[in-house]
Amino acid sequence: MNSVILRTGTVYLRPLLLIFSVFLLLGGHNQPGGGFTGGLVAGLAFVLEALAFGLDQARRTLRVHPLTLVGCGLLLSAMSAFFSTLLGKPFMTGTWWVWHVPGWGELAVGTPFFFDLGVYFDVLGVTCLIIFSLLNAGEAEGKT
Amino acid sequence: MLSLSVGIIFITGLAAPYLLPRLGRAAPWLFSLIPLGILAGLLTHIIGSVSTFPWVESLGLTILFRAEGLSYLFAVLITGIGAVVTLYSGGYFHGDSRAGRWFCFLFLFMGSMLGLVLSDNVFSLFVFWELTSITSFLLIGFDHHRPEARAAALQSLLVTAGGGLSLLAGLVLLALITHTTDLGAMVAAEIPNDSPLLPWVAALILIGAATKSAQIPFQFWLPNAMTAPTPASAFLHSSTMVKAGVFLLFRLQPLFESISWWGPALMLVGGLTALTGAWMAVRQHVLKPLLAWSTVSSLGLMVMLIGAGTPEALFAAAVFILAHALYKAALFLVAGILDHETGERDIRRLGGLRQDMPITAITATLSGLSMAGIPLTAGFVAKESMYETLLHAPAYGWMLLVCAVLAGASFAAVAWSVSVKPFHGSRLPTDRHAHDPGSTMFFGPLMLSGLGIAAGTVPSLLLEPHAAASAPTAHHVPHLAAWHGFNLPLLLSAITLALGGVVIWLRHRKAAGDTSSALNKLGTERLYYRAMDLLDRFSTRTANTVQHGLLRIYLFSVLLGAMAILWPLVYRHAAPLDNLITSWAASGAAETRWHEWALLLTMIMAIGATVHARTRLGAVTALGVVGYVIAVIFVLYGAPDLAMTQFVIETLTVILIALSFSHLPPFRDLSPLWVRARDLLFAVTGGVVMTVLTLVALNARKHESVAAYYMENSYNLAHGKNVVNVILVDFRGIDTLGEITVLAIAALGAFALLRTLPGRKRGETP
Amino acid sequence: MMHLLPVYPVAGLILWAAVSITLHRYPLAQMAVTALALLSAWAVSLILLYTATFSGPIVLLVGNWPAPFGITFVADRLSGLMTVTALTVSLCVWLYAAFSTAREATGQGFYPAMLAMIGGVCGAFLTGDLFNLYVWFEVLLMGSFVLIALGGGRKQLEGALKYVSVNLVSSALFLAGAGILYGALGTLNMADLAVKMHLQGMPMLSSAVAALFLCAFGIKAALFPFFFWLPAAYHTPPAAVNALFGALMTKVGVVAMIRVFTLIFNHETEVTHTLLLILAGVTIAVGALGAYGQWEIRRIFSFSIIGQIGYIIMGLALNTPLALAGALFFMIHNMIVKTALLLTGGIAGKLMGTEDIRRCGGLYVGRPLLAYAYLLCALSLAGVPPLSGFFGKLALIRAGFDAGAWAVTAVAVAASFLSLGYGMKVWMYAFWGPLPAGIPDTAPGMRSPSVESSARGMIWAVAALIGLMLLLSVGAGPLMRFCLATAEGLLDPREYLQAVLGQGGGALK
Amino acid sequence: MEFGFAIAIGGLYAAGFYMMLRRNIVKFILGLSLLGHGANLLIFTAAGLTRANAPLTAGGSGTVMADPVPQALILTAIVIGFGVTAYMLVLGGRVSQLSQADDVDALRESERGAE
Repeated sequence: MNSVILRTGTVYLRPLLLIFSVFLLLGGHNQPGGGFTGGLVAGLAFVLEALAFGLDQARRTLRVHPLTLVGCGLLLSAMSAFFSTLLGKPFMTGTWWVWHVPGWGELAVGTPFFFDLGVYFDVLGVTCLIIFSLLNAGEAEGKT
Repeated sequence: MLSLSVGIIFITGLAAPYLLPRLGRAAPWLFSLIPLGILAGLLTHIIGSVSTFPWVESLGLTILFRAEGLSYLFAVLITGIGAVVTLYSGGYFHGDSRAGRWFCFLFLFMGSMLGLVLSDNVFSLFVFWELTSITSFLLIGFDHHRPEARAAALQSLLVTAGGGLSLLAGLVLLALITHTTDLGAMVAAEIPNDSPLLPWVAALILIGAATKSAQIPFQFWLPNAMTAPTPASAFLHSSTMVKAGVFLLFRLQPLFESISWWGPALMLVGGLTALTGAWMAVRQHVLKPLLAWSTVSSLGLMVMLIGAGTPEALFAAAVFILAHALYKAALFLVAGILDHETGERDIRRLGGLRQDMPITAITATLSGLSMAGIPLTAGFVAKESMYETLLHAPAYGWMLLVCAVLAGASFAAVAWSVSVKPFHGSRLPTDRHAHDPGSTMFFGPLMLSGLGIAAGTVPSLLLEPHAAASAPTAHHVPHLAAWHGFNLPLLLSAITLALGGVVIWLRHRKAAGDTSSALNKLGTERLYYRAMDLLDRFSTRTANTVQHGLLRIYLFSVLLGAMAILWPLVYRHAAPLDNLITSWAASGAAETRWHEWALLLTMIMAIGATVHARTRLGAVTALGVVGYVIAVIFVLYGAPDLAMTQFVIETLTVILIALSFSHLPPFRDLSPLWVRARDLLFAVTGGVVMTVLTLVALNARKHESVAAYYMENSYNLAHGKNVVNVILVDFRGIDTLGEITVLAIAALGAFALLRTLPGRKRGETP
Repeated sequence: MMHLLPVYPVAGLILWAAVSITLHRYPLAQMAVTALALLSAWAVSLILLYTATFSGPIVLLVGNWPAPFGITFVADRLSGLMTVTALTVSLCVWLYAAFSTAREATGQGFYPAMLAMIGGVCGAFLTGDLFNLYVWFEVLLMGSFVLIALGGGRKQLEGALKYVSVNLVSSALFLAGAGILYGALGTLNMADLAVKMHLQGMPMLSSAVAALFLCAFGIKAALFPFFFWLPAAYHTPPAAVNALFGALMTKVGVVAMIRVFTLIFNHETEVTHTLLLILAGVTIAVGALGAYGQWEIRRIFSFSIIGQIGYIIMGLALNTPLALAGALFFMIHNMIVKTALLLTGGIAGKLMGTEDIRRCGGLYVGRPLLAYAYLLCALSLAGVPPLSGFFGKLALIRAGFDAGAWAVTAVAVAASFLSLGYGMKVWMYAFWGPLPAGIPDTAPGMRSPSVESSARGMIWAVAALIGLMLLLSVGAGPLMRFCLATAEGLLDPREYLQAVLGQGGGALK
Repeated sequence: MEFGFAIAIGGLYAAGFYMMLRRNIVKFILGLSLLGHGANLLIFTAAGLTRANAPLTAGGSGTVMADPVPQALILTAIVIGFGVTAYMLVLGGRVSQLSQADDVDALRESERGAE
């Protein structure tokens, strides 16, 4: 996998993919996209990096253990689902905070957004964890 | 009070292992006070005669105890002999570390037996019936370190519990016919004579009773069960458990009178059992098998009398049950004393013990007289009344009489073997120094044999009232007397004794052959072993046939099963399918645009390529193409979210496959052509089923759906314009919560799997 | 509070699973979190059962969206009872695992997977939405996939692969069925489906879709001819996992089947229920025979699960209140006793170093408590009165004869002889029998102090389960009454429909 | 068009079945994947195909839009399927590594001993 094209491509592709993923996440409620696709695309960015520059580099870029990411993402989703019960409403009732931003219109942020954010991190973590584990196992096998 | 009595016995049993070491030497005496107290309560009628305790009323299962008639008789027997056996066990297990466990099992058994005979509800009766099977299993296998004890326990359990299931089926059917589960009400219930189920009920119950009471062809387990410690044999096989079947037949006799084969069947089974038992008994030399086979014979006689079915016969049976319990329990206990004190069980090596063991000799003689049927004993009274009845029996009388006389003769011979032979004649050397046992052991048997004589002397006082109460129709009960004068039954008695004498003489003359081969001659036991063996082999073969370990055959079977179930049901709807197809071919084909045709064609080719690929990379690529085509379809039909997801996931999947199977060799053709052809045929059939199912489903399309609500409210209520996304995170958000859990756990699992690689230290993180 | 409680045994466990994933570096904390999660969910399930029994089904509209549009969670008698039982058993397994598997499997995802699996099980019991049911099935399957392969060697992974593969077929069938149902009726809410099915029906489709669900759930429930994955895989993982599977996995399929076939597909019973009855009969026979033919303790009792599933399905197929009540009672009993037996097998295996009963012996002398525990459970499993297994069997036999299903009932009676047979087979060899000669010190565990102490701890879990079993036996009357009421509610689901859909739903049935 | 899709679904299922019955472990997993595609397409088709716009409510009330529900269901199913397939791939890879074979028939170790 030590191709120069891959490396050069990755250098440019990676930030693009990450920005695209955030765009998908944020816009998902109103246009095609959402936490899943966002998370997957972000995951793809790290996968590319791992393929191009090696596992250690990708791990360093990610900073946290993918498993922690998975746990936190799931936790965030679950907590945003639980949030409404604190207000005495049924489980998972959307709670919205709406602002009117002049010149842009209505900005609504609600628990479903945080739920989607959780999905994003969960999917990102899952993708990284599986691919990293596989690459790691492959490397270990290569050494022995 | 009745429930309480049974309960106390159970509780004592459970507490026995704890109590025994704390009570010391007094324990057996104190323990035996419990059944004795209940006996006293029963005899004085302080303990009431009815007691109910609701349990599972919705199933008709109530603990309903009723101490009347036959139940009362049996309750008296069980508590009385139970007290004796408890006391005796104290001596028998003196100093044995397992004594606590023994008393536990013994009391549990006693309680179950008492519950059985007192139950007036069929299901409660069944509960206790099974409990006696289980507890007797534990008692018979008490010396589990001996293989023959284990085998005998298992055999008795399987035979009696197997019969128990037959009984259960019979009782459930009976409850179905009579609309009650109350035994008393059942017997009184009006059953239409032509009820087609009644003969089945009778047959099923007869099987249950025959297994429990060791009737032919189930007789073999009882003599084998003699490996149990002697107190258990005395209790189980003389007076209680084996009589449960007799008890049941006795109680249900009125129900089945209308069935033409019922009486003859009982007489045949009973008579055959009586003869077999008698024949086998006189061929034995070892004390307990000798007594066991004679017990089989006695049980046969009882069943035979019940089969005769007249009130007199039933009365005679009741008298015989009482008399038999008294002498047989005592003799078993005597056998136990002989075994315990001399270490010898073979009567050929016992002799002249009367000087060393005078009390035992007296006990044995008294009981032996009763068993042989010498005047002034309970055995004599019972025999007289039996002969008297059979002389006047309406059908098959003389045949039954012959059976009874022959059985009686063998009883006389057995009585001689057990109570005369070991104590008289020249003193034969024994391993241990023989002497009379302690009071705990001789007290009980002595009491029982004394009681046997007393009952025979004044039968009108001690035998008649109990036996009379048990006969279902008490209108005309023959009077019992110690002496009826010189009459035909007495002549028969004399003949019986004479025949017994002949048998003894013959036995004395000729040392009988090998007993084990005689045991085998009966065949039914071999049948049992053959059946068990067959079951073993059949079940092993089933297990191995079903679980052969080939995953693809499992999948084939599963899919085949699914298709076999689906196909006929889909096919049922396939009739109007022609119309569907033609209408679609007409309108649908015209509507379809060229790029759609191209897509479909690409997909089908890609599917073909996936199946046909020669290399892993080829197959994976082809699969990827399939996925991408589906993504394009999603784009064309208004599902951009799906399309995006499908694109990304397809890409990831291809990477994953490439990464996880890099170590494998390229594809090989592993299956022969015919297997591939078979699978292909099957797969195509399955595909056709799914196609037809899809077409049928298309035809049954909805007219309205919940989607309209989502479209309407997505933006107003959920602040989102992308309805699919709003459904995913809000309307049906909990689906998504489950879905990301699946992902998280999958990743966790993959991580855990890959972490423990061979040749790597565990716990290293990637 | 009812805004949260019906979903807590599901979402709560997932929340705690997430916490325990985050704590992946601290096995002890994971263990504690699991205990906390299970205990809280258990307490909630008790409240649910109590409320459902005394004031009717509790409905939670998740996200506050009205009934057929959002997803509903329904805690009625059936789901309440099943949730309570599942969580009770899970707590016992946790106790066992804390002493046995903990040291081997923590840090490898044991606890999160266990929580997810149990959460999925509760979700499958409590949800009132068909597609949501699919999701919970996948959650519990994924949890079980991970559990069954954890820390495994070759044997275990091979078993796991078979297990996973066959179960994935089930998922594909389920998905197809759910899609077709949505296409035909335009809704996924089970109550709404029931009403729509009743009103407009699916003229050409209903029995075919019913068959699709029958196959999908049949695979999960290990019904004939779909059960092959079970004996192939169940005995390979550690006993705690095995016991959890034995208690929960197949039962979820059965409960789903009961729910779907009493609520939605109850119109063409002469087709579907006859089919079920035949399958049940064959399942009973093959399950009992197969179990009798095995020689390892946990294999015997894993195989016997199949036979017992047959009994439960027989109750469903007979479709009368008594039969269904018997099936429910049987299922509750079976979940508890089967767990106890599999755990006992695990302890015996640990002590003897093998689970092949031909190479075991002497446990009666060496371990009387374990022996009595085993004996009680084995007898109860065989349906010997007065232990809990008898009552379900009695109800089923009565119902079978009542309905005139002679053949199946006869098979059911005969098979219970076999179940006594294999129970006693183990007893004869491993407990009463002596240590076989020529086997050099097969019982390393009998002396090793670490096995000793963990075995003592593990027996507490078994003791708790046996306590429950005895409670079930003594309290069979009230429980059977409860099961009858539940069964009547299932066969006449007006109350359920009304609770979910309001007055409109109730009036239709 | 539905008719063509019904054929495609049948083809996907048939190929899935066939591949699942192969002895090669990779083919087997590819078969499972195909089966998943078949199920997804079945849901998509059964709910009704329309060459309509994506279900975005911004377009106003007049436009015809595709049914969003099956899309949401399939999305969930795809993601779940991905998770399961990923796990299955890892598991299959490990099994074939441990058993030293890519032949499913070689995986009989766990069921020995019932003789």
